[in-house]
Amino acid sequence: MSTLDSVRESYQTFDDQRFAPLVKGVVLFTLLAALPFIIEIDVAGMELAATLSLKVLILTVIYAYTAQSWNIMSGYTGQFSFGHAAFFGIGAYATQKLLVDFAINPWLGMLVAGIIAALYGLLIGALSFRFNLKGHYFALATLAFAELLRFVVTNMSELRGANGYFKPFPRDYGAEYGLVAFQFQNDLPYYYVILGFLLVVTVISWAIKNSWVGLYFFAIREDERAAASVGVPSFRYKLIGVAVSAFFTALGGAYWSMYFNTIRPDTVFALFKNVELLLPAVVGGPGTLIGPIVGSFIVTPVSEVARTTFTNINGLDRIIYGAFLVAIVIYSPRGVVSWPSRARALWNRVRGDTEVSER
Amino acid sequence: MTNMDHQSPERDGETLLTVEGVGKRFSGLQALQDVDMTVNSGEIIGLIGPNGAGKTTLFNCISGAFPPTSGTVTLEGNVISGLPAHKVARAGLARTFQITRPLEELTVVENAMVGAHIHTRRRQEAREIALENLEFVGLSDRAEEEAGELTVGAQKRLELARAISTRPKILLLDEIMAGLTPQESNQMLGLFRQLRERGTSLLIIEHDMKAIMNISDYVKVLDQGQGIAFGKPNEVVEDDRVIEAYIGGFDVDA
Amino acid sequence: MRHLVTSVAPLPLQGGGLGRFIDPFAQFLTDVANMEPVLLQLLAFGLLLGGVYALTALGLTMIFGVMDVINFAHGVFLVVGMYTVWLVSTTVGISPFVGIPIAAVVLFVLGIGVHILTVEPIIEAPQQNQLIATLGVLLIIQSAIEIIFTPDPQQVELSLGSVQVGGVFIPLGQFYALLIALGTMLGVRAFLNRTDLGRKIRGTADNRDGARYVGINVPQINYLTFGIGAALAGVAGGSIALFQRFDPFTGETYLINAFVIVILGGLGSFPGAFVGGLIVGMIQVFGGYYLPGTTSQVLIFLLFIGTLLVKPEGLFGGANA
Amino acid sequence: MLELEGVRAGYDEIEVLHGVDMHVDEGEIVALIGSNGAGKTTTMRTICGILSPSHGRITYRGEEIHTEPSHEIVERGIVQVPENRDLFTNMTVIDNLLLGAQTDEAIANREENLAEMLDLFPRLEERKKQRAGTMSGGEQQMLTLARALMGEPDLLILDEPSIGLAPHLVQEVFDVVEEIHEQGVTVLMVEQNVQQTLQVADRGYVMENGRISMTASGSDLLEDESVVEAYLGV
Repeated sequence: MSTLDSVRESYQTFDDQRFAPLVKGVVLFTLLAALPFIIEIDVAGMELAATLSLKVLILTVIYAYTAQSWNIMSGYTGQFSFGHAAFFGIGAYATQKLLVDFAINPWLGMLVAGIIAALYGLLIGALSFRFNLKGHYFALATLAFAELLRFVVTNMSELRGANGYFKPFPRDYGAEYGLVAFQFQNDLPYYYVILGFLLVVTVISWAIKNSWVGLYFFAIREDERAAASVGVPSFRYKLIGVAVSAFFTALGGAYWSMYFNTIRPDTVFALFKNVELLLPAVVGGPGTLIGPIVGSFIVTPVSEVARTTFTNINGLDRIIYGAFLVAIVIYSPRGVVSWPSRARALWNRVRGDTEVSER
Repeated sequence: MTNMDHQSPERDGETLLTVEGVGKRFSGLQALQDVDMTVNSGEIIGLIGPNGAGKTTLFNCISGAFPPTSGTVTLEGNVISGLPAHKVARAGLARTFQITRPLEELTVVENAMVGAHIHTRRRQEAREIALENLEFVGLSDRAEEEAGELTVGAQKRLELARAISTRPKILLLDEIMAGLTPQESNQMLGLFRQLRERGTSLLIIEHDMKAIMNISDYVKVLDQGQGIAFGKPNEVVEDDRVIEAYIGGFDVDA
Repeated sequence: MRHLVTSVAPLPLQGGGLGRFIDPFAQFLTDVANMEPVLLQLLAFGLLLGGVYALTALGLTMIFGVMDVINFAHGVFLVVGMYTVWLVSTTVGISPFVGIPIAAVVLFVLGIGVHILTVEPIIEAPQQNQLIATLGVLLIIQSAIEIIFTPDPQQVELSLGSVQVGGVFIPLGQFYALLIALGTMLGVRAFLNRTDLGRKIRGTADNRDGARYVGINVPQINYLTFGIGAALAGVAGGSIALFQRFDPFTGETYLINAFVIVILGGLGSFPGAFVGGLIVGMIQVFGGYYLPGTTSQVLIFLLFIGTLLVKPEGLFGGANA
Repeated sequence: MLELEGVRAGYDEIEVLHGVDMHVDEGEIVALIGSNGAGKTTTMRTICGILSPSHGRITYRGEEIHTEPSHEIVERGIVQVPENRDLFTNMTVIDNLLLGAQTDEAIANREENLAEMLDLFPRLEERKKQRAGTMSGGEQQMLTLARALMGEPDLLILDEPSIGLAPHLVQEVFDVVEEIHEQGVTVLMVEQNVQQTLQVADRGYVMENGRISMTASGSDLLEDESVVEAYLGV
């Protein structure tokens, strides 16, 4: 037995323990919490922070968070939503509307926004599932519901039309910079807030996966008819999936509106926002807990670093990003999280182990 | 003609499932026409007929995959025709599928747990029910494998385990023995008998005639969407209409 | 009145409660009752725009019908068509009308290339993978155009002027674009109905297994269809360039509207694409006139959602060509 | 002419055929019978390249064909009437027939063959402009058969050509099959209608659980107790 095998075996023993997910979660989030400091460590005269700024880290965690939220609906129940920008935009707009026009604290506003998004999600779900939309048709319907909002908002003076909202100063709603105001004077606290969001949605995802709800979700994804034949009310559970997913996606939008200075229909409801929100989950591995997080750490920095590196040629970053998208769906249709097992299969095949199946 | 009375006095047990005048039309095609039958508690009924006779369509009408266009189905006196499949399952009727439908990326035990959650929301409890039923069908040693990786024979047993995890009063089995080796078929027959002893009624579509004739208390024969015979197995195989439906030929055709 | 047919600058809708939703429709009905001449003018604009819209959806519906792939790169294919026509007319000095067939050829080759590199390898994969792959293609081509030709809007130098017919004002650029669109649609229809290749494409769209049983080389039909679909986008883009300014990002709106038309008319249906194009064109023109800002687009999406829910097979569902 | 050796095939990871050996000689009518789920349709689909075998080989006139895509197999002269028909339901009868001709030879004789088919199946002549999907089951079955014949097959594979048909139409299908055979076409057919099939077949194979369990001449099989047994279990 090689060392590699014994390492794997002891990992397997650990993995079988009941506390294993907890330990893994703690390790992962501790690492994430330490990241802003890790990137500043000077290694042989080069520090990671030169390319990987705190801002990039924040964006990465934002998209990890939205992808984790998207995953609850699309990864778990298998209903591929291509319109999560609707929920994201609702989150951003409702929070800002309440904040700017009514001076309602963003933490409270965010919850209201989440509920509005969940209701919108229920509407989309109730209509689409009742009429049994599937595959492309469902994806296009969700996209239409998102695009619809973009044009509605653009044309509503109550929501300041195409101009959008400019984030007010804390004093405008009777607060001071800090956690209560949801505004900070530097980026580090922002990072920990979104990391906290990610922690919450990850814990909830984990709880869903480990309850009958998650099992019903997966059963629906695998085969709705088979699930129904043993008593799974798929319509109801698909609606639960949409509502929860929409709620958390909206909180992501709320965060976005508090981190950046402005929101406009063309940014938070953008056609491409729909893709950005879900992409980490598809790249990382839809339906898995770690996939959206790993996926975001692959996708977002590539896009952001390309953007900051090729500033002289406007557009080159998107060519790289586009090529990256094509490559990843062609070579890794099941997501990055399948790589370790694929690597193991390859390794075993190299060693001439015939037991391993092709998949 | 052995198209005898469904309510013949010699049948034991209470009537559990009643199919009355059930018909199903798919755009222009009359797949089922005016089918009557009953299943009593504790009975094993075989449903046979040549390809395209409408057996699976009848299963689908009973289990709520789609509503019949005419007629009613009642379970313990409650009308279940027209109810969605999950409500039929919750009323106490479970089924398996002709082409197995494992929840491929779930493990074997999780597949059975989906059925068990009909009774409990507690994961541990569902797991215990599931493991018990996997043990019953002989799959407990493969509980943690992905269902998609099982052989056909094992998938069929898994479907059985998943269905009985809902603790049904009646179980509809659609060609569950097709593709099994003779030993596997024999084991399956043993499971059917045990299920009956537990009080579960079985309605079985099967092409392995030897097996079906052997296990069934009564046999219902469908041909071209209509019931053409009902009776004890040995009576049914003597029936001219049944022989004709299977072997063909025009000379005896009506 | 030219602004009616180009996109209207987004102005926020003025407040005013429910009246703002009702008033425009009341105004419209009043105009209809009074038989205002403006209606005829709007109808003409709607027809001009709708015909071209139908053409933008044609290639998309073919690819969707034959391969069951949503091609997000379709919008940027239109843009490539626009730039091709612009390039040959401004730098080489060839007439834009000659530029349009050139655009078709360029797009045919590009389409086949894109298909072989990105779609064919994952044609059996989950649908979202094809969607993301074609989005990647969209980004690559769009950005390449941006780098080469700058993001500034371009315009084909062509002053065709306009004519008045019975009080109705018709810009000739758009009129020729409509003629090209109609001609192309009739041509494609004839191609699909009367040639062997066309019949094979229809057969493959109708029943893939059936196509394999009779011995049609399905992968070959796939890439040819993708090429032809892209070529049609080239013609559509080239025709739009005759009367409208464009930039590398113009394709987005056309893409979304093309989806609407495809679903509205029914997957793979030619008369459907035409009627769908007219409906979208009319809503945009009439909505642009009566409704403030880009509210007409809201109507289009509502119609889209309604169709998806109630009749996802579209107005001409199932009917092939 | 056609030979299957140890062919194993199935769907995804599920194997349906566990090693099928059979052959068809030039000029024969060969029947494949067996109960539902025995693997008859899978065998037919594998021969035509719709499925590819995981093990074993299929040769046609001495050349391996099991690695070829379906259109190349049709090119060689093997045409199938599939079980679920797979007609082009939104297209006209004429279009369906014309699409049946894909090889150069078949295209060259297309007009002639078309006239012949409309002559052979007068019902198709009546409905030639109608969409295939709007026709009755029997008419669709005729169309599927005619479409296959438009491909000028040397070996015609029929998968349940009489399924769901009224008795007089079943007779018509069998008449056509015999007529085609007399014109020199080799036929391999799967049928539920055992009696009728074995009466016209030179040889028959009985299939059980993904394997060939016996083979004999049609008339011998018809008298064999085990055939009755295979179907009725008595």
